Amino acid sequence: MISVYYFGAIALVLIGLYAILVKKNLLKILIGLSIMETGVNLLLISIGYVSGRSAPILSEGIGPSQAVDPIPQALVLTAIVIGVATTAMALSVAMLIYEKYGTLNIEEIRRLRG
Amino acid sequence: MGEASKISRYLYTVIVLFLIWLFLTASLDPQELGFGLLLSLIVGAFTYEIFTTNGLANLSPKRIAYAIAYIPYFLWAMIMANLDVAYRVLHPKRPINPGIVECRTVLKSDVGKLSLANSITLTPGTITLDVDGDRYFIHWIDVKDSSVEGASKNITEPFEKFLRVIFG
Amino acid sequence: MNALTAVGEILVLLGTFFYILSSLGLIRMPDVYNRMQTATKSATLGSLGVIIGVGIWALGTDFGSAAWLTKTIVIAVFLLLTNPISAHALIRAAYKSGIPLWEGSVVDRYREHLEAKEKEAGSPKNPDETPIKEGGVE
Amino acid sequence: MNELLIIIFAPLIAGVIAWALDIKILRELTGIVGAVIPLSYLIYLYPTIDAGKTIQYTASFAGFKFNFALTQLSWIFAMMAGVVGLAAVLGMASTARSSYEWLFALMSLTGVFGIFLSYDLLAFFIFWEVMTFGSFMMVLKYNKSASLKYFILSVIGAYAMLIAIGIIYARVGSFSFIQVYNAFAQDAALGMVGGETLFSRGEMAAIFGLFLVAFGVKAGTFPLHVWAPDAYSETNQSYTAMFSGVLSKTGVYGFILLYMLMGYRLMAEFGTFRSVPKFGYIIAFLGGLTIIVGGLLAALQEDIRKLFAYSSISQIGYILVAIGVGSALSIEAGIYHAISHALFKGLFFLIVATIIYRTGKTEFKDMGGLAEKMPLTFAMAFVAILSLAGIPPLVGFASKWLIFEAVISQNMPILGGMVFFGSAIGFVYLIRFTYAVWFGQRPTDLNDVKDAPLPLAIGMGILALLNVVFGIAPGLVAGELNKIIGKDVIGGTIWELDIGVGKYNGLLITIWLVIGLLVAAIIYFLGARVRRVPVTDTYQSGNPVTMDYNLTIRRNFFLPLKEALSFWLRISFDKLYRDIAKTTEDFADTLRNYVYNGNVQSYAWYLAIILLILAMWGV
Amino acid sequence: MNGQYAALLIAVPLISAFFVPLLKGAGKNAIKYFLIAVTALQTGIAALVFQQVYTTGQPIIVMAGGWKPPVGINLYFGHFAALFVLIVAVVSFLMAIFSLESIKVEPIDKYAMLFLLLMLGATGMIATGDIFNLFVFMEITAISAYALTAYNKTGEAAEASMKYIVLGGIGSSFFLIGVALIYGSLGTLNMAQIAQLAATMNPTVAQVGLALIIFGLAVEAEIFPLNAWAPDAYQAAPHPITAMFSAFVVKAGLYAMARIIYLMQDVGSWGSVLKLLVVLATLTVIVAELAALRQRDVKRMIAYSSIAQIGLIALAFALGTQSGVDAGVFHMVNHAIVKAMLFLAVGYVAMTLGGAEIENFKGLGRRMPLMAFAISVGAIATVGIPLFNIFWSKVRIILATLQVGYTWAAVLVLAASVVEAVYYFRLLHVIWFEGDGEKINENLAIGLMVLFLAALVVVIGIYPDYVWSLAQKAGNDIFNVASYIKNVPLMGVGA
Amino acid sequence: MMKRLLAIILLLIVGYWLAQGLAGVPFGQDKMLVGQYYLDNVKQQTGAVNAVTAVVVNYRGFDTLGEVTVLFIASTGVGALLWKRKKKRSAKTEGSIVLTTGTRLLVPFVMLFGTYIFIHGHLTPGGGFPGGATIATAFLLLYLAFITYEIPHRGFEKTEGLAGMGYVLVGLIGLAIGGYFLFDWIWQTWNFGTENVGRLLSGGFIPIIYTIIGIKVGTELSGIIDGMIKEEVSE
Amino acid sequence: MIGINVYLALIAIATLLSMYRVFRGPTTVDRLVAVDIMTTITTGLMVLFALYYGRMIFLDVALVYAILAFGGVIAFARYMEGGL
Ligand code: NA
Ligand code: NA
Repeated sequence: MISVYYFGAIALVLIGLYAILVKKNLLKILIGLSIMETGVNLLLISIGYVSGRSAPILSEGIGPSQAVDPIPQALVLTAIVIGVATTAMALSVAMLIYEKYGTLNIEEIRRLRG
Repeated sequence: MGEASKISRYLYTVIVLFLIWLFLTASLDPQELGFGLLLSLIVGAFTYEIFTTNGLANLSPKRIAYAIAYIPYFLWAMIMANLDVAYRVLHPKRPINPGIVECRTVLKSDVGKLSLANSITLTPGTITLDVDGDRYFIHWIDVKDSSVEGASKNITEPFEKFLRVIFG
Repeated sequence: MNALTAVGEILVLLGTFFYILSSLGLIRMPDVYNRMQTATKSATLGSLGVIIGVGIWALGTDFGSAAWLTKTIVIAVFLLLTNPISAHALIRAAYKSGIPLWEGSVVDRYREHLEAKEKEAGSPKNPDETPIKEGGVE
Repeated sequence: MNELLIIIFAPLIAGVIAWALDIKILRELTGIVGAVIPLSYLIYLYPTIDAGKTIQYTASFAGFKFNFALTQLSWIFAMMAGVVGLAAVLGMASTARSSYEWLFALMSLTGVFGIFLSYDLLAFFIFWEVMTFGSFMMVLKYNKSASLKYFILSVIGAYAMLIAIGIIYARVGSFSFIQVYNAFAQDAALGMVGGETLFSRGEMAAIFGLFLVAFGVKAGTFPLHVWAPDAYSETNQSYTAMFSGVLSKTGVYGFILLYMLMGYRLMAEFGTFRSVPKFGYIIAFLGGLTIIVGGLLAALQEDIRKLFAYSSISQIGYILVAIGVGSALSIEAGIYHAISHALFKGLFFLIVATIIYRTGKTEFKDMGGLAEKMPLTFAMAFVAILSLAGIPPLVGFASKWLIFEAVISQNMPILGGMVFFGSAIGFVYLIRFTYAVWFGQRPTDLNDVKDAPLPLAIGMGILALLNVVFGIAPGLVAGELNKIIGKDVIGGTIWELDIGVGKYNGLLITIWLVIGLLVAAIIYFLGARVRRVPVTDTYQSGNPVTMDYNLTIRRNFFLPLKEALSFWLRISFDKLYRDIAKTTEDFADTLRNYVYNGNVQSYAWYLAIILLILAMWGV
Repeated sequence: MNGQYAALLIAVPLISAFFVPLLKGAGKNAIKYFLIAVTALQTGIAALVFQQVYTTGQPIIVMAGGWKPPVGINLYFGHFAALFVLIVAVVSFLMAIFSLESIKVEPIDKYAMLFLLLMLGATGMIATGDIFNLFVFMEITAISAYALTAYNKTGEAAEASMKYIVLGGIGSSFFLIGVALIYGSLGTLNMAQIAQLAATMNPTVAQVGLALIIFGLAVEAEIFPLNAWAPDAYQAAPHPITAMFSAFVVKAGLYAMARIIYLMQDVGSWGSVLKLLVVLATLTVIVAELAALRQRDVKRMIAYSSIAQIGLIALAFALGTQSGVDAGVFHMVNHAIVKAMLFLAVGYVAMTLGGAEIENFKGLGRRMPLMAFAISVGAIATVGIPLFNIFWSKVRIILATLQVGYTWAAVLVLAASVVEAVYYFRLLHVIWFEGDGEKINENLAIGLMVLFLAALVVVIGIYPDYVWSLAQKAGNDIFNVASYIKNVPLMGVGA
Repeated sequence: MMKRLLAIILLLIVGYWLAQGLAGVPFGQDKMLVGQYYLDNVKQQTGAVNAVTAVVVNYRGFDTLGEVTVLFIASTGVGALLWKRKKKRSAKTEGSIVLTTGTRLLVPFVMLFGTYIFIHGHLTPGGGFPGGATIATAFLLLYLAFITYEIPHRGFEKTEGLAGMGYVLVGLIGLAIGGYFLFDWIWQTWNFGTENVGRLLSGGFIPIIYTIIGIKVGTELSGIIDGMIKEEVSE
Repeated sequence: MIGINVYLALIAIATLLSMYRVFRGPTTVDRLVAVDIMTTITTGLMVLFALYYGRMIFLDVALVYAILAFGGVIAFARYMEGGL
């Protein structure tokens, strides 16, 4: 049986994708994207978890055999920052779009096609 | 109230920051202390101008004593407030009588006004909606007196006797 | 079990109670102003209880150290300072974004104040003319 | 540098130099040199080839092994290309207008040489492309829609060939003709005994079909001929001499290769009917249809360029019939006709080039009475007309006669009928050309027309001479052709062709003809003093010939024929292709607007659908 | 010779990008010349790396921080990376020069930084030997590409960038899920070690992980239908950037895809992934060619053409044979040259004549003969005429496709090529035989650049042997996973 | 509605597929290979107590350099896209005295805490990114409270650039001293702080890099905030 | 006494309860208030987790979280009243 963390992570990914697939407002789509990223990060973290072990900071009595995998945590740190960067870019592009098109409805933002 | 000298303001800022550092690290390791001092000096240099006008004058014994005395007083008020909240939340009829009232304060300093506002927010049935000069606009969950004087008497005055001393 | 853990746990227990109270208030109150009335206070007090409680509780454990207490105090003070500020900012936002008071509200002095101010100024004040104040706040 | 490479690349290099120089006269000279060099080398290498040797050359290049060989067969085709190419280049010296034309005309000549000298499929394909590209650029300069049509069909043909080659390569592991031949031969043998063959029946059909398309396009086989009339007419007519005379022969050459490399295998797979391989019938009957369609349409043209363009198509039909029949005799006959067609059609197009160069006119209605003004050109035309019409003792007769004999000897009356019909319709359009251009009343604006310029005249001269020489001494050609097969399929002497069931002696006929002409001349000169009447001053039934009458032969002369054929003329493959193209474009538009609809959400759905496919695929 | 200096290929663009803010006071032109200088330096280093790798025949393994793989992240400059990093640098250098003339929109300093980081990202994607690091470099590439796509700050540019962001975001999220699965199964992120252990993986995990990674990369690699962002981005981006997109950004994604596919060839479902990819690649070619057919905007038309060529490369890589990979790499090189030239010329024409609509190209042969010449050479090369470079690689791809037995794919791809021939034909006709106009003075530097690229096209077309031998070595680098594993000095963690 | 339904069905299938994949990677199981190596060797090889930090800065330093770059790109990109010849704050309502005063009191503390976070990166969770984000929050508060506040742009941009260069330079010094880019020469060559593991002055170049990152991230995020918060002023 | 697990569970429940308002609204400020409360409670939860795991270092995480949450809430609040 799949763990609740995995389940939550996949659920977040799917919820995010759902927002991207059905929401008409660009900001909601971007929020969907962020939710998806969050889900992925949660998944990464969950993958590195080892039952009964603690954070991989080898102080306060935690030794190498009592810590969880440090790699996914390191990866998630990177992934989070990348997510922030993407979101920042996306928001400024959205601002630009709003400035030029006066709308954030994706049905109307389609001057480029064909 | 005049502005204190830059050095005084800077030193005051550094002292406060270093104290916070001590609380954060709770360590007497010289490496920590040294870096704490260094960082306090650096951060203080960037921020003392917005942090304080009074500088070291804030550290007068009287003010500190009143500040310490204010803590239990305030906590008590806060606990009362929360029991009041508990009553209203848990009562099936939700007995409320809300509105926005105006109060006046005698406090002059900005920090004093902030403390008053926060105190009001955290105590029985009131939240500071806006402050304009000495006029406080307060959302009151159970309006007992909608006049300025009545409201002030109910809401601001209990705190002012402490705050006036602490912040002037 | 020692006194410190006992005191700490009691505080945590009380804090937890207020946390739940806070979220209930959030659900039960009729409008945003009254939700804030109930939720902010109990969440803040709950935090004080839980956080300081943890600090004290930790002192009584084998891994505890003074740092637990000092750090929790820093966190608690931070919340004590910021929670009313954010409540204030939020209620202002609620009011200024045009959310009406609950229909049972009895008085609105702030509306009167704003209207008087507008009449006096003739036009809304240009925010650009208010420069950042130099110097501290005391 | 190897002599084969010199033959192949001399024209291209000359073309690039001419293009880069871009100085009048110098570029013409360079171009001519570029055409002379390969021809000289081919002549120089004749003794070697005559001795039954092949000259081989292998180059490792671009990670492939390229094989070249000068065999008896390729020497004949290359000679044809060299001669007609030189004549065309001479013509271009008069008619070409820019260095652009020099570059691409010579590039296509390189392509042609490359095709004939390649000894592997890939080299063949590459030079095929080079030739196509060069000729395409020549057409592009003159006419967009003509070049587009030519281009699309050529590209389709080339890609068809590439796929066929690729399939062969995938199995054989080599492009070399020898290895491909061996593989197919082995496969054929295996197939006979019911063994596991390298290529399946379906693959053989596909390969054959693909090559059929590839070579059919280039040869102008019905129904892939639609590009040819426009392309031949919409370019420099001197170049068309080469285009129609030589380039189209690469298709013919391709069919011959097809026979050589995989004839056995195809026969083994698909069997024979009355000793003719079944796949050959396809080629032969397509050729027959091509004769008829090309001939009829030629008769209906109002533009001399178009007339000869359709005529070319029709003539290629003869060759395909011959090759399709596939007997030793018929293949030799086919090649023979390829040569004679190159010679007379090359000559025709140079004549057309001269007419256009001097008059600026292309339609019958604007012409007439040019014989008087352009006697030399008229003399050339006389040779060409006789040759095409298949009148002895010109080369056209010899080859047509051979084809007819070859077809009849295989007991194929329908094909024979088609060939005969082609000859008949050939007379029809030639008569019109003869009268409408050279005789009758001359429009007044043509009164100052001059005869052919020197380079063109030389070019025409070379071709006319060969038309006569090979007509009088057909054995010269036949002897070379026999060497391909390796036995005397066509017997006889230099002057005489003997195929057992019939004989044709060119010299004898010439002698009779000359005697006849002498008699006629004597009668003419000894006869009553005839009043010299200008061709324009003609009476008919006692009435002066009016311009209206004069025009009848020049304008819509074959209108009744057109009306009779109106039902068939409405069936236009050209239009069919156009409709297909239009449909494709509309479909492309719809697809583009539907797929790239501009909505980011749709695009996100594409991603989601791919995810779904991945999930469902169980990947 | 120790190859650690190859880390400069990462360090130089980075430090230069960080330096730009300090240069801001010196003016726009100073920044542009700085950009040229940095790309030139990068080209020099790349040439050095190229020279070392191809003379010694040994890859350069850069071990960041001195940690041996799989403990540390390593860069792998094998034959492929050495070749392509050089191409990235050279194209960047040319486009830096082009930027001098073509970039007028402010803020130039930001443009320069993003430009350098785009180059850096592609370099890193090609060089890295670590699957998560690949993700990081992919994001560097993608995010700078997002920003550069919108750089012109028109509505269209913002729209295009947004599409790119949304699709790229979905792609990278799923890529990361794939990485998570593979990491969860193997406990390592090093590509060589993944390849080594691939056979031991849980087959379901391997299937899902591989599929997701390919999915994520396919968005960057412009595989249909994940490429819907691309035409818009190509059209809206500043001209030099479009050239870079086509010349190396997409190729980095494509390469990464190929690399990972071949690393995972021991995975059970490998064959079916390839099959699916063959289908998608073929569709990419067909749809893109059809979409280009009646395109009125020449830049967009060439964008579609570029996508189609990418599809062809993807097809080659998806064949799963050495000859396919070699042909794909060869085509990558050729396409990089041709498309750099085309976008350079078309971009220059568009900025000179005020737009890339086909009407603007009327009479170009007379107005801007150099650009017309370059566009013609590019068009002819793309169509695959002998004596031009693409002919060789295209033929090789077709032959390789037929060798594997995907006759249908070869037929469809060639049918699409007919369509390609038609629209390029129309373009050529418009350029040379329609319209008229005064001759315009063409910029010397840009003229020299297009001539240089055109010369490359023809020289490779006439003498493909050298480049083909490079392509073979580079292809072997991708295909021969055993030697890849052998070359990476894995320190045996967990063994 | 149909679309929503389709989306849900599609997502459920995809989700099921992902779950199937994840089933092969059981939750909570020890799947470490390289990870265990890090845990076993981190203290001795890098001097860091926080293995995550060691992974981030030392073992996978390349990722982190890339991460820094990504954020730099975002800040540059936002700056490029929202660039206007003249920009200005467009706030209409002033922050009340509660907010302004609160901000004045909080900013020094928040900044100090930010530095605390990145300087302790090798000992505690956190490091350059959260530290930088914390510092940026201080600037955010200033923007929120004071409607005319602006960060010193020139200085920030230069700091950002210098910090980035600093990071690369540290790496290049590693290349010069130890022969490898991003080589931790402080720990591995100088053996500085070996007796201090668990205390502040240890962890090789981690504190240096985290300081650089902290400053860089702080200035970058502030720059992004600035870029987004302001609007064009028509001249 | 009762045990830390119970507190953790109860606080988690409180967090979830406040989520109700986040989704329910009805106004944006309602959601914001709920988020504010939620973050406050979550801060407490994190502190309690630090105790649960016996790892003081998590307290730093809680403080960072509180700071970022405060900044975020103020930002949204100011945005709502047009103060950006
Ligand atoms: Na709060
Ligand atoms: Na809070």
